[in-house]
Amino acid sequence: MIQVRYFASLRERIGRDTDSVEATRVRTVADVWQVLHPQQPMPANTLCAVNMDYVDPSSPVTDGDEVAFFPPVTGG
Amino acid sequence: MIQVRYFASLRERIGRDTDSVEATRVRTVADVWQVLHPQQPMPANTLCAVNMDYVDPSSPVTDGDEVAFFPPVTGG
Amino acid sequence: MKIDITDRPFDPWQCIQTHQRDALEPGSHGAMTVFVGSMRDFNEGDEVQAMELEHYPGMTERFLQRLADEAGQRWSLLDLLIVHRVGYLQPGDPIVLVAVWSAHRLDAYEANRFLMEALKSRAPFWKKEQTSCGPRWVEKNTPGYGA
Amino acid sequence: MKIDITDRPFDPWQCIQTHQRDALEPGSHGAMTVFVGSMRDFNEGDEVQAMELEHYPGMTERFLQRLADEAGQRWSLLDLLIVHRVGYLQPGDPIVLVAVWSAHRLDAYEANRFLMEALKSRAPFWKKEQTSCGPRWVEKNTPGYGA
Repeated sequence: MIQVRYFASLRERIGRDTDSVEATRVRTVADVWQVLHPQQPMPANTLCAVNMDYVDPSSPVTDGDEVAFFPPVTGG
Repeated sequence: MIQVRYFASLRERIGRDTDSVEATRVRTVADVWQVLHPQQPMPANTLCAVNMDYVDPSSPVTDGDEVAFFPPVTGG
Repeated sequence: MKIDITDRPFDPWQCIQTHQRDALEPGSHGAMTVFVGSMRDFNEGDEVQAMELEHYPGMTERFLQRLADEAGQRWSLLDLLIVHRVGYLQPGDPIVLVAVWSAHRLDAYEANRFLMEALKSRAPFWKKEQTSCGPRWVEKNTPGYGA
Repeated sequence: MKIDITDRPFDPWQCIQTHQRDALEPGSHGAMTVFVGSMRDFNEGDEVQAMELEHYPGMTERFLQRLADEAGQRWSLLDLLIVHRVGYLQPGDPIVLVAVWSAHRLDAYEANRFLMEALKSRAPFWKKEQTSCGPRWVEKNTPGYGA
């Protein structure tokens, strides 16, 4: 299973903070989004992380990974 | 009269912290040094001020001015 | 080196003094730089009454730790301290503290600026403002350098 | 804006807190930068036991005031504080404090760096070190940027 997390405005837009996907259904981070949100393209400025490292949407995912989607950061 | 001040290592080298020169004897800052230290050229890195503003040695001086000579600064 | 993410208000000057007392020898550091970012009571022309600061627990710490390591490799540093607030903030509250100790000022300035720029552009924190016109997410940090 | 030349030891964090409390509204400033230069117990490979800091009373204040004015013209600043020690110092003693308050970090960083570079290269202060090999005048400050 792949655990999925959403943060900030993206979390609010989606209406929940976590999801999960069967690892066999997805190959990349972009697939994870696509499977979970088939009607909703990933917003243009969305940032992606796998296991808490920034990655491109084309990066591979494997069973047990934590994938995160979030908007541009605004800390500091 | 022109009041002259020395600071730091230059003050120690000269052995006093003030001098004075008759205004009629000098036209520029360089003249002030020359009149007071005829045997001793101004050290190459000496900084000069007239009335507490940095100036070139070629700058004019007039009666009542305070002229200062000092080495490179090392504050902060 | 210390990195602290806290949901309680913090006093940057107290944090610096405590860290300096515990971690640094007096006489060892010639130069230190500090950046403190605080919550303003206005933004984009609107009054801001309160703020919520969200982060990604785990990733945020990991990201800041890497930044600190990178700064330590790029510049000659004696120590550094990063404190970042999360949770509910009031105007005037400190949000972020970056303190850098070095032998020389160039390293202290450059590393501090690097840490803040990287933190603001990439560390996973998000601000939600409570304004007189309702709540809103801050969409984008102002670019610092080279923009 | 405050410029202070003092022959007494000062606590930079106390100076900042006092100035901030007296001169700045909480919530007004989003960014502040601080530089603190302290006396190290070594220099050029030698142990330094004490230091004497000479200045040119009158010209030093005038020079720092002009620097502060220039910084205020070049950057968007809310306030600034410069404290510089003179007289007899012990290792670990703060020598100089430059604190800059602004709405935005770029102004706070740039103005602070400008003030420190100009202070170090042109403000009439001179250091004389008491080392294990006797007293010596520091001949030249290390260049900061562009050197």
